[in-house]
Amino acid sequence: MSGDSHDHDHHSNDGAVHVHVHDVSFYLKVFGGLIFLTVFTVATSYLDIDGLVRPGTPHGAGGLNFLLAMAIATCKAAFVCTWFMHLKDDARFNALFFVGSVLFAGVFLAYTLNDTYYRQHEDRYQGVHVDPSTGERAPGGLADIGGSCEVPANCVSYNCEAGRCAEFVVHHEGGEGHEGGEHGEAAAEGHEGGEGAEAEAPAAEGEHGAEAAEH
Amino acid sequence: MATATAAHAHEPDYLNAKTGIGSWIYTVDHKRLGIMYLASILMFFAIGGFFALLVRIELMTPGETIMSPTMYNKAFTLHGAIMVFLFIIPSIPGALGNFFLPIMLGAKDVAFPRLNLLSFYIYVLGAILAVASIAINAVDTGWTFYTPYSTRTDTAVVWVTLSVFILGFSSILTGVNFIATVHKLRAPGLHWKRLPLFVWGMYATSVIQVLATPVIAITLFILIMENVLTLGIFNPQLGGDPVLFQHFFWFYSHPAVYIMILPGMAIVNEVLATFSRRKIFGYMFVAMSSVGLALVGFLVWGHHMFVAGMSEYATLVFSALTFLVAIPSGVKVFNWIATLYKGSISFESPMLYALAFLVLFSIGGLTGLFLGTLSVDIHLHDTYFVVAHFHYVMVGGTVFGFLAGLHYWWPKMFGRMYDENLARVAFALVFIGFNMTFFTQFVLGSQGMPRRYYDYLPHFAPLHGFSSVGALVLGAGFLVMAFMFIRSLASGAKAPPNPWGSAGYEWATASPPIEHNFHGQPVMTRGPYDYHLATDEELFDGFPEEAAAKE
Amino acid sequence: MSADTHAHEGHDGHGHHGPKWLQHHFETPIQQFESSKLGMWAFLAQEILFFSGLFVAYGIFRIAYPEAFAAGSMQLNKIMGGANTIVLLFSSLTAALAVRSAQLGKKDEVTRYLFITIICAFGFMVIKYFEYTAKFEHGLLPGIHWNPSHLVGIDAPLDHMHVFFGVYFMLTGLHGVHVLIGIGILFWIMMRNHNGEFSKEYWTPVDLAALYWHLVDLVWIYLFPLLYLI
Amino acid sequence: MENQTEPSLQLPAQLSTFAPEVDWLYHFIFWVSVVFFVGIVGSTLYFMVKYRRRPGVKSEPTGHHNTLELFWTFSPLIILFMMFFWGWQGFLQMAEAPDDAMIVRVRARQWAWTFEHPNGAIEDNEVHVPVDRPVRLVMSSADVLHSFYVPDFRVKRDLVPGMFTSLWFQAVQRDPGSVPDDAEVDPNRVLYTSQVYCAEYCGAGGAWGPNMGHATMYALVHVQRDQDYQAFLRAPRPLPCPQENGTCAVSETECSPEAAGSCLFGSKGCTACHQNQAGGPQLAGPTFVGLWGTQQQLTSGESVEVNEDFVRQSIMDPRSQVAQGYSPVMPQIQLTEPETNALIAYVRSLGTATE
Repeated sequence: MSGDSHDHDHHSNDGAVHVHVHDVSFYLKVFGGLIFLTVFTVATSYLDIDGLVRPGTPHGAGGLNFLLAMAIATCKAAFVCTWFMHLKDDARFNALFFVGSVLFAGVFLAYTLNDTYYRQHEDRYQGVHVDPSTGERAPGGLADIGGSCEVPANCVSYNCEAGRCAEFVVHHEGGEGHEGGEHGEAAAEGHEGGEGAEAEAPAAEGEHGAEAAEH
Repeated sequence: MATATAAHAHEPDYLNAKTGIGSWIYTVDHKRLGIMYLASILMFFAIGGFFALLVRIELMTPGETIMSPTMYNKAFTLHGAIMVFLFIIPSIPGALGNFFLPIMLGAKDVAFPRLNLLSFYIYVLGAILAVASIAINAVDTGWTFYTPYSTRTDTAVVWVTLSVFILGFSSILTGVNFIATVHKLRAPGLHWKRLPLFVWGMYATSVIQVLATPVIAITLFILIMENVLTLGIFNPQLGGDPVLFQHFFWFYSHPAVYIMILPGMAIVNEVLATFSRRKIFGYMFVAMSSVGLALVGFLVWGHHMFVAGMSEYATLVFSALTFLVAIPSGVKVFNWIATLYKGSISFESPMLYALAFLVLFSIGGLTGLFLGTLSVDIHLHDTYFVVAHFHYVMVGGTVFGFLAGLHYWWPKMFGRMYDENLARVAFALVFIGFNMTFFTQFVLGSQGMPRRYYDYLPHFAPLHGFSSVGALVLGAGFLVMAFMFIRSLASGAKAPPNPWGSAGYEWATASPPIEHNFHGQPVMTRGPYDYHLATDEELFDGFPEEAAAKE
Repeated sequence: MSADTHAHEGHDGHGHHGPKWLQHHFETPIQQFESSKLGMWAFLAQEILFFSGLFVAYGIFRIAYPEAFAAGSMQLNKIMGGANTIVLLFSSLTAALAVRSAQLGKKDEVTRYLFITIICAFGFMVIKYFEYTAKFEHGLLPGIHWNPSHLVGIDAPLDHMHVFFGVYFMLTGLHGVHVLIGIGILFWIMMRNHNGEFSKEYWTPVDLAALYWHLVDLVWIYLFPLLYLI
Repeated sequence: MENQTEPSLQLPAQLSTFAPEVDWLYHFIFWVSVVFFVGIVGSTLYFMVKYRRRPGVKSEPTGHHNTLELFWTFSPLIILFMMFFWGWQGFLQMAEAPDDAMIVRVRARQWAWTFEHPNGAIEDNEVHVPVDRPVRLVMSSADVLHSFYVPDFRVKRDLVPGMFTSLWFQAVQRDPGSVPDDAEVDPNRVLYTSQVYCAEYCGAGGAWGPNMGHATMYALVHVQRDQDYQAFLRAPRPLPCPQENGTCAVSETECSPEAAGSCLFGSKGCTACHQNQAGGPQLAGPTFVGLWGTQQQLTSGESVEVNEDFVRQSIMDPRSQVAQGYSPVMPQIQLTEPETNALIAYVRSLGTATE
């Protein structure tokens, strides 16, 4: 450590700033590479890699398209950092600090996932949205969307308990008039009081139960 | 040194170099900014302390004592939020760091003086918002703003979180500034192994400020948007995850604990070295333990959430890493004790605070072991045990460290001595009052008294009463201290450049320092704790009677 | 230390001998340059962590609700997103070229490149505007405003799809704010350059502004695939 | 309550199977801390006296001692690892409920607890559990975070809206309070009663009132012999009645529905949002004083008369009819038919009393 009282990389002793200047063509090449990678990543996104490997996975819901896209993005980011931002020629510490910040962001994501992803792994009652034995949906959650179970204007049959539209009009024309009627109906369906509602819940929540079990 | 200073007696100090209000408002002088920070944080310390007293008085007797439950919730929230965001976090870096970091580096100023000024005004803006929010219904969420309570309450959550969001940028900019300063503005001869430990501590703090604070900014921004636009990220009613908020919050707020404590430790290094006339034992270990704490501090936030419904895997990792924090903390304490060994120890008030720090921080640290241990934490979590633990670290640690620094550097900052006897009376009151208040709370917590309770069951009454009396003693101690300092400003004896006989670099300049700190560029030829290399004139500048005795 | 503290006293302690852009507390231009760069990189590091919160939110909810996120992503316009990516990459190129010209002391070239960068930034915001208005019209909004009237590729909205749009609007909105701030900074630097404040010896502010702009680009490089492509 | 437990100087009574282990580890850490603390403070004091400043005596230059440094850097790791490991083991035990654990469903809201037993029996702010049997609580919150905390059992777990959380415990006999196994079955016999706290801050009411919010979100765990508990589940549950000392309790003498309703009004947590005192401050929900028989404007634009049907509907399905000017925030509350009737009677008595 001796002798590094200033950790500047002294390029010369005159105290003035000296840098290596790249050619314009160099920057154009980097840009060309970035454009190529952009086109390439858009092209691969039309490819249903998830579906090919594990048939039935909705396009984009698996992990492989995601990994490929992230790998390409990381390449592009590396191009920008190294050459456009001159990290290659810059002081080492700057690169270290910047990369360090990305690592900390990674720690942030990894540790948080370590919680949210594994919540119900040890105990099936822990952290689930649907009670695995009764099928009851956890109160205080999505079921209460909007507070008063407001029916979206274009929904024909709204399930208040699930906070979800059971039957949906994609191109509706002025369904506001129905709102009052639908509302009452849905409410009556959703809240027949205590045990009744619970007994009914498993059927309505079957899909969710399955979804929860999958995790 | 005395002669050198005399030769330049014609040069005005930083307080007199320029005059007029404008010279303060637009100043880019790190020392003046330090003073402005000091005045602000002391004001907020007083306000935060006022709310603390309200809380303790309410809890003095069971049932309603002086206020309603809603008022009480607002009082403890404001106490926490003001103390954390407006006092502790900016206290040492903003006030003492700004003032002394460049001087200790032999620099004329911080790397970005205008950014420093901007950072101060961002702080002021955030502070004004926070205070204004008290007028518009205040806030009753606790300083942690946990969702979904913070998305449901009708208090001014948006205002207060916006204020904390803004304050965060002040903290970030200070951190950026200090990092660049420490790297690039060190005087010739001041290599990393000679860096004063205060600078090491501030450096580690700055790294956390830069890397952790933006996360609280984005967290609170999402929270504000959750309130204003509704997003469904934290709000469970919209499919969000309230526990996710806790991860976000503690990703900042745990490292923030080190933003608070590291500067306190940093000051204790300086004070212990000066008053035992000895270089800190294991200098490099102490310096590295600061950096180590800063980095490990990022990996343990989940220990605030052991009962929050986290996955078992996450609890495992977080608990294991939490114990690692004990290592660098222990290294510091052991090295401090070893520093006293074969020293020449005197007991002026800064040293009393530093020694009290040693004792109180040890209690704070050791009780942390209980809380890091999973099964024991289940019982102690969210009880008064936690309250006592973090007050031992934050008050017994940071505030005592801050007070040590304030007493230590007061003559340098203002060029005036204070009444040492009065300072010791204040110290005694603060030390006794603090322990009465908070040691009691360890007992309350282990018996199962939960936090943030307006009322309590009858069998907790004696301990709560005792704790409240302690808080009054603590408050009285601070009043005596305030009186002592104000009197020093008004009529204190003129301070010599080096009243404590320290070998630290900052004592080589005049008291108060001249506008550009030193005459020309200083060159460091010895470390800041090399008492055996320092000349007698340097060291006994402030103790003429001792110098005479030696002759 | 004592004697040496004042070793350099012989120099005039205050009056500076350096050029006028050298601030009084720096000894040499390289010290000032490297301090500025380090400061800027530290600032960029905090930007990374500032955005990290939203990326983490994205990651958590994407893994929790993969179908909803895939369906949400399907509602976005890949062509517009791709066009914006290219616009932003191009602006990054011109920003880098502006720095190069600054290093060579070519004042007019710097102004020209910065101007193109700013035009591209505006172009980005215009495309973003059209995207946003389309989303507003279709009711693809976060939280309680969620009221989809037009969906691509699916018959009915899924649970938690509005969470995707919550994250989408936060990420792109915050990025957009950064673009707007970037426009301001680039414009300011362009005017300073126009006034002849920079030279072959002193071009640090151009470099710093470009660094900031590249970061805006970097964030978008990740936003584009995360939101539009998968 | 004469059977209520009280804490000792350090730590409360040990009344679950977890408690002895947790306490053992607590005391282990405690004594380790005491040793370290005495060492730290002792050596500090010793050095302070021995090396106090004396004229003519200089400090000695600081040396290096890397072995010493490495020793005190790494040797504490052993003790720390032991603490971590035992803590982790204890935690795992608490995390994994036995498969045969009896499930009690816990519902929390601001600021009341409701417990549902396996047979559907409901209790408010108190719960009877059998001794020596594992009990698993499956918990949920309707509004904000709460935390179920029984110091005597050393258990605590947050309740998070939108998801379920779970904890389990097995209560054990308490020495003086034990009852012979062959004693006559009595559904009302309680071995001891432990305090339940809400440990996660959950706010306070909009005003002064009987309900202080978070700080009074108490509940009681009544531990019974298994046979007594089974009998308790089967026993008919009379409504609580006001007692002479101002509290409410289930007693031999029956009372009017209005009186029972006034008790339920408190125990079900209605006081959090509904004012039942004339001249009291406005809370989050409509004030009941003088409400009965009036016309009420709803958010849907309709106007209805406040009568038995309307009140019943509002209790059973709170969000179906929301009065103008109020938010649809009232949670659904588990009630039996007699309880509902008693509450309606109470609301009616409030409404007509001051008119």
